[in-house]
Amino acid sequence: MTMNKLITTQDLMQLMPFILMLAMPVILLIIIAIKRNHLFTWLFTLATFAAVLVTVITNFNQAPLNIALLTVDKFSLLYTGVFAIVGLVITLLSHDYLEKTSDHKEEFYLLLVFATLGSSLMVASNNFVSLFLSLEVLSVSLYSMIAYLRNQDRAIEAGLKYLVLAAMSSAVLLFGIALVYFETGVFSYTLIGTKLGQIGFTPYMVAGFAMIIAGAGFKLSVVPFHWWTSDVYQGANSPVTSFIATVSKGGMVGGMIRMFTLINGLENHSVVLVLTVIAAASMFVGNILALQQNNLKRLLAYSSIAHLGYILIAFISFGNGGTQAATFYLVAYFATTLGAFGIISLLSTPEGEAENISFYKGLYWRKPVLAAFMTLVMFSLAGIPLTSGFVGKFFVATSGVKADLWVLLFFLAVNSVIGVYYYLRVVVMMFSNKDNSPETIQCGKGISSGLIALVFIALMIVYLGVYPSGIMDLIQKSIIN
Amino acid sequence: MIDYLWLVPALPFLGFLILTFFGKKLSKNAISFVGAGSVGLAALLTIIIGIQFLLSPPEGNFFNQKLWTWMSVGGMSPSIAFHLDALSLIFIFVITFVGFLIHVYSTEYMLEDEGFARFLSFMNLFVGSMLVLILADNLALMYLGWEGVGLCSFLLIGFWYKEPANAAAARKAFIVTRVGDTAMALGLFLLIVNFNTLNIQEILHTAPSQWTAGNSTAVWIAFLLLGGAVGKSAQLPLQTWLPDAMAGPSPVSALIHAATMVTAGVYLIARNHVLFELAPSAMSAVAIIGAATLLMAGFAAIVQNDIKRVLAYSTISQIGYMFLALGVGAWSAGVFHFMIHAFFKALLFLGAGAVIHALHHEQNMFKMGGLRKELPIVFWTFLAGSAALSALPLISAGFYSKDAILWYAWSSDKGSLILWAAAFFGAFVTSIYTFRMVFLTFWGKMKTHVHIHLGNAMQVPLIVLAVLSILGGFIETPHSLGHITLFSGFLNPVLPEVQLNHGGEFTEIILQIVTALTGFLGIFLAWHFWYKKPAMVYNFKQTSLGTGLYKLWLSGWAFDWVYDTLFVKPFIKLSQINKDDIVDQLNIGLAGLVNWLHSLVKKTQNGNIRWYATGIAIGLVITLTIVLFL
Amino acid sequence: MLIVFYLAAIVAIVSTILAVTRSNAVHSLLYLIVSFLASAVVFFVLGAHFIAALEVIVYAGAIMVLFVFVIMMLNVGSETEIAEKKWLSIKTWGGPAILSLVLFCELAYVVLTKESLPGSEAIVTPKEVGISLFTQYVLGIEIAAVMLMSGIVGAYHLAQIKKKSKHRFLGGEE
Amino acid sequence: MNTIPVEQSLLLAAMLFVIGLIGVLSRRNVILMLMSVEIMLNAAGMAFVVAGSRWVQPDGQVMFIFILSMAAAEVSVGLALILQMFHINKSIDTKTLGKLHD
Repeated sequence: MTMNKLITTQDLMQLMPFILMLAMPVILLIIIAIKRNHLFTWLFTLATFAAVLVTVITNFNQAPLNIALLTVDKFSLLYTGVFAIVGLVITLLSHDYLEKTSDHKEEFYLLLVFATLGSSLMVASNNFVSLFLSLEVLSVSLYSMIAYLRNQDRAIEAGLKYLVLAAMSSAVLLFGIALVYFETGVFSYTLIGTKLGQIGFTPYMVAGFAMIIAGAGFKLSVVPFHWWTSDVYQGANSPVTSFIATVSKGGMVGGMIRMFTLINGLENHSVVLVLTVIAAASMFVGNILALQQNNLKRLLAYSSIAHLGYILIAFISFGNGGTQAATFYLVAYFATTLGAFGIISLLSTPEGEAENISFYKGLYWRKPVLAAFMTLVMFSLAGIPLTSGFVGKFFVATSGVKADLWVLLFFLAVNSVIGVYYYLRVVVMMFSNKDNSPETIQCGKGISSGLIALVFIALMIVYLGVYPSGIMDLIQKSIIN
Repeated sequence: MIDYLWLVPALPFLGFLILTFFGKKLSKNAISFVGAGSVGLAALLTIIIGIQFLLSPPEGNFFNQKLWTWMSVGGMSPSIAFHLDALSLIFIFVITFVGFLIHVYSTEYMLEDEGFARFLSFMNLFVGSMLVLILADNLALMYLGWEGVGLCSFLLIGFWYKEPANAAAARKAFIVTRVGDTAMALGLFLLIVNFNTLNIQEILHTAPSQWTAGNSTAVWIAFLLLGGAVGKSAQLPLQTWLPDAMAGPSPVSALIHAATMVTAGVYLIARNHVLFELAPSAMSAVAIIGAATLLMAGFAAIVQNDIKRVLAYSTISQIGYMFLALGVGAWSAGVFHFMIHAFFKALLFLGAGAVIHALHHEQNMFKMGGLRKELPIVFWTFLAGSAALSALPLISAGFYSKDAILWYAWSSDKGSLILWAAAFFGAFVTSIYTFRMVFLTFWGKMKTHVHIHLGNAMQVPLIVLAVLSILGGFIETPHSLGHITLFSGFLNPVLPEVQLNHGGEFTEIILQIVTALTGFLGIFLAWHFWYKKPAMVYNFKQTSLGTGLYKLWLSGWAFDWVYDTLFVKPFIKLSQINKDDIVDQLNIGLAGLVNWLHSLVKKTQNGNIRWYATGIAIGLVITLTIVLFL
Repeated sequence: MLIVFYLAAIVAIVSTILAVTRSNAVHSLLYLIVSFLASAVVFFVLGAHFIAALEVIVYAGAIMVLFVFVIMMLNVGSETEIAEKKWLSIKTWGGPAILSLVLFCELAYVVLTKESLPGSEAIVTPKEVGISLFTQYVLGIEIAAVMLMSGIVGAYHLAQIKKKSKHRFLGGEE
Repeated sequence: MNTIPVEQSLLLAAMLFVIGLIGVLSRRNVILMLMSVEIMLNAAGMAFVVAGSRWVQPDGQVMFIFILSMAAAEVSVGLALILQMFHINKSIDTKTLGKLHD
């Protein structure tokens, strides 16, 4: 264990994306303590994410940095960059939303940056200790974010549900790590991988992995650890929900990819079997739950369960381009989900969230542009060609084919059909009769910041669907060896 | 000029974008101009490219244009690339040219509709997607077009979405074809696995060296692709969506559900003919499906009251002919019939649309009649189309294309007497229902007043299509009539010639004469029963046999009912929650199963945090059990 | 030492069981503190002296006091206790207990697959822990600091109780 | 000094873990639910200390310290939430946490 080398200036430069996400909120915290100003805080947060993005880009071609707990390589920088972009979009969406709903708005941005930092660190973790710690940074920030509108009982309810269940899952995850540590005596993935090569998959190891999968499965909201998803999605405000659906899950997927790559955890058939069962169950349960759902946020929650199931297929077909496919699917799914929740938060009013599906009846006649965006989003979720969702599914299917996961692929096909049904239901609803649509509902006048974010998202969905090679090349480059 | 091939699909897409984003701001004239003009330009370009292709064929008789690599993963890199050969040239010619005429027609037909711009933008999107489907040089791009046309079909069937029935029909179409699409997607994946490439030409070149005829993988793939074709082309057993799809505006029925999209299945099989030749059982299946479908749909067409439903069943039946041709290895005959069918069926739908338009959305033929004098141009062009549909000898293009199919159903090495008999009998039925339609609509007493005078934009396309329906057949004639083989000769580099087994020129002539006579017999019967003595039909309908047959055929051989019994009824006994009507039972049945599961699983999301925690704990125990003991 | 361990273990298990079964919240809390103290003894016996001290100071001392504080503040007296008493019948805890038992059996199976290992007598001193913490795991400290800070920010924001709220969403019904 | 068999210490940790689980699954009072989660976390921490003593490493103890700080952060947010919940519902019964459901 001679990893306790001093951190050099060069190292600090490479850690800059993370340092920024740590330091900027601290500065902001002091400023807030002196004087609250929503607009300033908002701009400052935008600047933070922009700065993170810039440092990610400038650091991208550096040689990987391996220090005690973190590995800053292309893989983690790619994820960090994507999270920063998502953070930017969510910040854009949050301004209008918070302006109309909350009294204290400034802390939200602190928590948002902290949570993003947690997710980014999770992907950079090369070690169970930092994995756990960054996971908790994410979780603790999320508890407060979910319950941020603390005067609503549903926000509090969602926050408490998430807190209790997440803490319980953390305990399970910790116990799993403890079992692995008990058997190997190390925390570092690479060393565990080496040790695993010597001792094989002993009961300690597989039980440890199973508990880690259970703990991670909670964050990913895959069946049977999915229970919180819909309630929390519904109870939390839309910008937060979009964060849970994207960055929070993305961090865990990235972290798991790094962990399983370095440990070679997928060489054991029972671990693969567990993941297969989870993937299949997630696809079916998620889609079936979404089928007759009349609350759009819950519908998206259930569909996210199914989508994570698709990602797991790619995850299982690891060496066959699976990690790339999973990463691509994630990015594609981010774009789509952000779009959906962006529209919901733009349409929400202080009186309530635009979550009931009947609200969208005849939306085309009231808000043609938003309805068009929503149609695009639903098509992408349904996996219709020329959208990011299709290409993502294509990559997942290709990797599955190469890994001979025929049963899972068959389930994927069946579930795609089920999915089409309820996504189209939303589309049909939006284009339905002009006359029985609810009265016109106000949303931001002129060009609001949220609308800019939506245009960007729409362009991303189409870009990823038409020319995915650009992103895919980047993903190929940043694969972990 | 051929280097501008990419413009052919790009132009309609451009039109789509312009109409989508600026549709609200443009005047109606400008919308018409953009909507029809984009397709018109594409048609013009196609014709120029076609002429160039004919005069100086490119090397290897095909032209490949690669635009950019779409995506690349694990050694597989499908690109946005177009492959032009004789087969795709014929298809894109029909799509752009007939599509252009239908667009022109729509600019008048849909002018007063509030969704005029939306309509034309969807139509443009459809044409673009269809062209991508045809021109794609790899399976991924083809699948993209395949899904794209399905989507447009969905959007356009449900164009008048305010009627719940239309939205339901749209969804039915989408979901039923999706069943076929799933099969096709699996077939494509099998192809990818076996050849490790997506390029269609590469696959077609490698396949014969890799497999011998009857190889089980080849058979699997061929059957799965057939599944996709059957769904898209509304053949047995997935034909149920097409009659309902008539809920869309008539130009949609003409373009998508008659001329182009529904023949995508024919294209798929013709394009992959190498694979089908390696799978004789799949070939026979194609022929049998075709024969069965053409008969089934023919009888169903006889009793329909709605003019568009007659045409819908007739389309199913005619595509059955194309499948029959493909199934007996008469590739070019199938494609030939596709082209001629596109002309006359588009014509008939547009004619029917004109009638419906003039009678203010009246679709029931028994409420029409006597329109001969009121709508002379519609009448004469409709008559030309009907002649082609019922294959009147010598003077109609339909005769030459259908005759070829009948002849090959007999004489090909895969043909047989039974297949010929089915096709022959089908031709007889065809002429009955065609002229039943003509007599009911244009003869007799006038029952509904004509409201609207038709303009040029609607009449000129009818005339052009009528001319093509008459003269289009002379590029390919049988031995007895000059033996012109321009069409099959042109297709020869792509599609092999049919292998003849039995029958000589003499038999051919005999068969032709027999067929021609039965065609006239059919017309006579139609005249007799529905013009001269309608009481006979009415009386027959009152008998129990008549009522039974009427009901059976009216419901399209009760396929919805069969699906109901096979899939739905057992389920009802299980769940006892399904109390719905007869229509749509397939969808409701499958959806009901899933919905039942939904109501079951839904109970688990009861909002109780203790229950959730228990769920996680159970999950943990299951996970541990699997890793430790399995 | 072995006897101390067994004693502490028995005290820990019994007091934990009592902690999760008592209907009076304050009683539960006190049993839990006993359980943590017993755990501290176990840690001491295992040679983790530093952790034993932290367990007493932070867990039993600080965190549990927070609980006491909140219970006192909310003052949810006898009503809750009676409700809880009614609630805690065998029907309620029977299922969870069986489930937990199965889980325990599986964990025990895992633990017992290994042939018995000799425990080490070596004591890991606070100094070693400190060195490790501030060299190898120094980044971990930073991350933990972020975690605590976001916890504080969140707790500060959430614990504020505002009498009148301008915008209040309608209920959470669907 | 008799050495303590490590499996037995690990079994103790597992025992405490599942007792905590019983608490989470059966308590109705949110505060007690949170307490039971603390038991589970403590048990997981104990497992780390046991493993650390097996390998004679400080790492297990370091991990315990991190778990401790995590528990503190968690409890502070959790109790703040419970205060709000009490303020809104006038109850800390999980039964009142049932407004969000299908």
